Amino acid sequence: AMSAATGGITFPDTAAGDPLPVESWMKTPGAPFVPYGQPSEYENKVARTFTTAPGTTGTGASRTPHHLLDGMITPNGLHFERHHSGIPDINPDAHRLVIHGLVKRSLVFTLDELTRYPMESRIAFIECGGNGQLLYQKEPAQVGVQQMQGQVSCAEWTGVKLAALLQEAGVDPKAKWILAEGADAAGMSRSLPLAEIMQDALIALYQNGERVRPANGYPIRLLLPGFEGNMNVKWLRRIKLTEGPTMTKDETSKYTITMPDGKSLQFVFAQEGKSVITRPSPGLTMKEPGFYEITGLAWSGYGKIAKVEISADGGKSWAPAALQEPVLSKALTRFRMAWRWNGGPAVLQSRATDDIGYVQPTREKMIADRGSRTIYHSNAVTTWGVSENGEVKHVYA
Amino acid sequence: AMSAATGGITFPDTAAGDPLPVESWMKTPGAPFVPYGQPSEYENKVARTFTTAPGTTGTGASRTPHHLLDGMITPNGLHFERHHSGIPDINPDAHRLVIHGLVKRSLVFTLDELTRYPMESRIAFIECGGNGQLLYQKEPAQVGVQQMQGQVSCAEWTGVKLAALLQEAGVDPKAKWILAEGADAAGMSRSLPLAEIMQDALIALYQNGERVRPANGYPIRLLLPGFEGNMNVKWLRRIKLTEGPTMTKDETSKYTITMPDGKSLQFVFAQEGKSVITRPSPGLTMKEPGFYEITGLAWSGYGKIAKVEISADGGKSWAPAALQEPVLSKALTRFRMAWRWNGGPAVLQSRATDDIGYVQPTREKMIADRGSRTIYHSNAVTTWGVSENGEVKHVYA
Amino acid sequence: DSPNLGKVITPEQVASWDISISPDGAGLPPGSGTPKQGEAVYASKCLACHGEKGAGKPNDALVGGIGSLVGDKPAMKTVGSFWPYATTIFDYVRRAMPYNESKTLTNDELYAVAAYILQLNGIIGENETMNAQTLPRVRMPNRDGFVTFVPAKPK
Amino acid sequence: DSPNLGKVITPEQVASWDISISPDGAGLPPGSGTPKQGEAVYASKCLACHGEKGAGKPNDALVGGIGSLVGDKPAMKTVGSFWPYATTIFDYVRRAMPYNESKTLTNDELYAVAAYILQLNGIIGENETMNAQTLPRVRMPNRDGFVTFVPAKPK
Ligand code: HEC
Ligand code: HEC
Ligand SMILES: [Ca+2]
Ligand SMILES: [Ca+2]
Ligand SMILES: [Ca+2]
Ligand SMILES: [Ca+2]
Ligand SMILES: [Ca+2]
Ligand SMILES: [Ca+2]
Ligand SMILES: [Co+2]
Ligand SMILES: [Co+2]
Repeated sequence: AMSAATGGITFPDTAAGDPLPVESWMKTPGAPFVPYGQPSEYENKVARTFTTAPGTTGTGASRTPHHLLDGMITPNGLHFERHHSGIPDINPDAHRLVIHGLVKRSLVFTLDELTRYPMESRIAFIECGGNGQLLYQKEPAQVGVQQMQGQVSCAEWTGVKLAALLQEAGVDPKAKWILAEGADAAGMSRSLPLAEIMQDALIALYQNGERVRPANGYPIRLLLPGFEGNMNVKWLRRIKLTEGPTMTKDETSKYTITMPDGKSLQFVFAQEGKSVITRPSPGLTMKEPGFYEITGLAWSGYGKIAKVEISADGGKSWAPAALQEPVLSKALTRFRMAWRWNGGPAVLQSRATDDIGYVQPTREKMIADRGSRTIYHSNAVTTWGVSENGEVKHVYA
Repeated sequence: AMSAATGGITFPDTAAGDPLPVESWMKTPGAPFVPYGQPSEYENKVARTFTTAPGTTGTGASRTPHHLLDGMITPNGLHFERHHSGIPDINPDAHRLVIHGLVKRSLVFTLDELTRYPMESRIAFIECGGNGQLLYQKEPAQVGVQQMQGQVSCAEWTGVKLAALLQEAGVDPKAKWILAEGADAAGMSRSLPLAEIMQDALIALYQNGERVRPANGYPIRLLLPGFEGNMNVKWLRRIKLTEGPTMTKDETSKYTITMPDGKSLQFVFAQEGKSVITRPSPGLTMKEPGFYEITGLAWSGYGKIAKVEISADGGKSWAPAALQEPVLSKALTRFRMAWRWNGGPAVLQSRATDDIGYVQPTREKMIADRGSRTIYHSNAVTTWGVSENGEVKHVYA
Repeated sequence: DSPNLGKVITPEQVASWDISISPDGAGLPPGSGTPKQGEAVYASKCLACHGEKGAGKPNDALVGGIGSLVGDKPAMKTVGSFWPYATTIFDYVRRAMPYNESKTLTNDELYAVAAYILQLNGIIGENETMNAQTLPRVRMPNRDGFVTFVPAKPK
Repeated sequence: DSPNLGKVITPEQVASWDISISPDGAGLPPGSGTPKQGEAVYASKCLACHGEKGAGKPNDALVGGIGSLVGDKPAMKTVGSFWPYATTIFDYVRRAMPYNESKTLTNDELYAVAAYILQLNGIIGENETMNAQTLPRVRMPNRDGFVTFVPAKPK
């Protein structure tokens, strides 16, 4: 039943006349304890979706179902993934971390040794450099927030400062870059600028309290808060200090932004300021006019989110959303705004501004600046069109 | 091999001379994507332990393995539980929340309706009123942090402000208490003081991003940040506004503090300031002298943690630990301190002070004040004794 | 401007869930029972878990411990020795017992088994009848045993 | 006062893991291979996934697209059209290919298959040999196609 709105005052409807049922679970003891819990079976549609390269095991990406979540933390079972050769089943006792190259002494660490180091915790987002790539398409893809923007997640990561280990190895002043390499079958590797990661880089051992999940780098991964997901090398086995970048496949063939003139922007480290409305969004049909909360996520690899504005008219007018505390640097920030849907068409957008003053671009601006010859680092405004029947679709405003 | 400490400078040992092995997982593609991820099989000892009443399904408690975790967030699969008749398997479409009693109009809400309300997220601990009860025993129980202090966990909860729903129902000024009741077979019920919960109480729908786990109240639970775990009624089906407390079993027969004079302190709402060292702790044997991080968790139902001090000599001298940011009101706060174990006996303690100035008591003080005729609200200092061979045991200092 | 998405519900619709009882007896339904009637209910539905005459084993004892709240020996807290209100027995047994099929006892069975537990504890006599009027008037031995906790004040 | 829990490790011990190659060729092992030798390696270990002569299907094309980085049609980015350094071929194929049994090719096989891919793309001739000296000297068509990104500055 629809609520009757009369001059601003809404009178509640009356529930159907039956007595409230005393359901079986109110009378019969429930399930016993288990060592490690799981979500309700009724929530089994709250799941990652994934795309895999033909004929391979787990070369591809999986996406977080943000339209079904709330808060800033992504539960570990739903953290997005990007694997290049499946999820290795690493025996932690056999795993080693090597630091070598331009250092005074090359060092090797066992996991037990790393576990004794001073730890630091950091709530941080990780976003794939390819997240949002569908916005580069000419026509709006008919998909929802999970497919559009699901390759970003946020967790509390705990680990050892990379700087502490490098200091023990003794960094040669000639070293300006490091190569980080994974123990997966793809040997995922990226070059990272030493000066820019010294402050923040963590060798992460824990993810939301427990050991890092296999899909996210068990037993250790690199965490570079705010930097392109691919740089946060999982299953980290080796750090080599070098003078220049190694020019690995993923920093040349991939993760560069090819501009209209054919040149490609390389070493795009920070994921620039961005936001997306997660509710309402495609798949979440609004059954009746009335109150809805507009909520979503904002983040910036440059720092803290300073402001998120929301438009319900495709960008003509904007109003600031409330930011859910705590607002943390390089973490997902939940924004919220009360909205009363009048039953007419609406065009919903969010626009983030971070604390260095960077403003999330419109899609027009992003494409005017960069063209559509790339798939990477799409941080433009995503637009949801609401139709009169309450359906929500991805549109270009 | 042990590190040789010479005049403050530690020289690293040399690793065994074999080349690093190229393990099978470095050459063979790993596991494919799954919709919902799990921890590594190698971590299957990172699990809750539980105690159940004889002949029942899930009447008892399970405990978080804090000695194996780090950070402030407890992953959902390891959140402690206290059930009185197992974990109900509630069909969310059939679930209802009723608000009635001393209100202008009694209201019933479906889950779909609640999901449309403005949400608020809050990182908050929940601690069982019985956590730490072994400290009331005459002799130190030979158990570790999980058994001693495992009935506290911390998550990001997201939900609807109870105050918003109560306002819609229209609270009769005579109403001073509410009865909150669960939809489990035990019909768990507690009386809550209306004035004291209005500000903070949430009807929580999400736990660390995803829907609240069945073990923690699916589809909805009450969240009263800082208040006794038992008051945070799970599987919430009914809120009745009343003039006085209902004097339910759990607030009379249980969760009261019986003093030496035989009187029992009732309505002990806040979990008072507390801390515990999680590493080193029993079960985590130290294999050699050298560097260890002392880390643990502090929390207070009165507000933020202001200070945690650590003693390695059984309380004779204290030094402040570092508090991991963000330090949030009524959330677990991780503390850390560098420690170099010299290989001799040590007696480790932590002592929390919160931002109202409440100082965690020693065990002596707690028992001098309250005796040992209760099992509830034990927030005294927990002591770990380190022996010369690196074993860690629960002791009384 | 609140969402107002709830539906109004009548007391009749809530009645099936409105099972809580105030210490003043508000909420107690019609019906009655005696210790003797309660003994029969107890034998068939409770004894297996709470033992002969409420002595306990495998689950909680429901009898005993009066006087044990002070002194040197451990306190024995039972319905008899510790519970301040007899209404809580009705409330709790109705919502939670028998453990494997809670919320199935009739009102008469509930009054009767409450009467039996009270009588086993020597709190009421063998011939007393428990109903909506008499149950809240039962004075429990530990009625005055509770003091409201005073939380710490900011320093 | 750092923990210093790591162990010193020698270059010989790390050698089995030290598989990365700099664009200047540092890290390239001894050995060599020609396009013709590479064709044989490719046929037995690569063709099933990357197609006849690197044309692609089911997986990435390794040939083609030179000149496609500007203009109206979609850019076709391959080893030939896009990769700035030939050393990356050796580095990447050694660490990640063949997909189902990576890190198993010999150095000669690696030089040979790199030579074959380069020759298919018309970047080297049929009779050139790839080794630690020649591979880094190969000039890739898109060598000058990359510009370092400049991040936003605080406003
Ligand atoms: C199958 C086992 C079982 C049966 C049958 C059973 N009970 Fe219980 N009873 C329990 C358990 C287990 C508890 C503790 C529940 C908890 O901890 O929440 C309990 C608790 C109680 C308590 C609270 C004791 C206290 O001091 O907190 C009372 C009163 C009680 N039962 C009465 C009854 C009555 C009356 C019946 C029969 C009508 C009954 N029980 C049938 C298992 C049972
Ligand atoms: C079983 C399938 C399979 C086999 C066999 C295989 N590849 Fe691949 N190859 C792939 C897949 C899948 C990718 C994409 C990997 C990714 O996305 O991380 C790839 C990527 C590549 C790339 C990078 C292409 C680009 O532009 O990014 C090169 C170069 C390559 N393979 C060369 C080879 C060579 C040389 C061999 C044989 C020695 C080989 N491959 C055998 C499946 C295969
Ligand atoms: Ca309505
Ligand atoms: Ca192990
Ligand atoms: Ca990647
Ligand atoms: Ca050492
Ligand atoms: Ca449903
Ligand atoms: Ca409880
Ligand atoms: Co990526
Ligand atoms: Co409890």
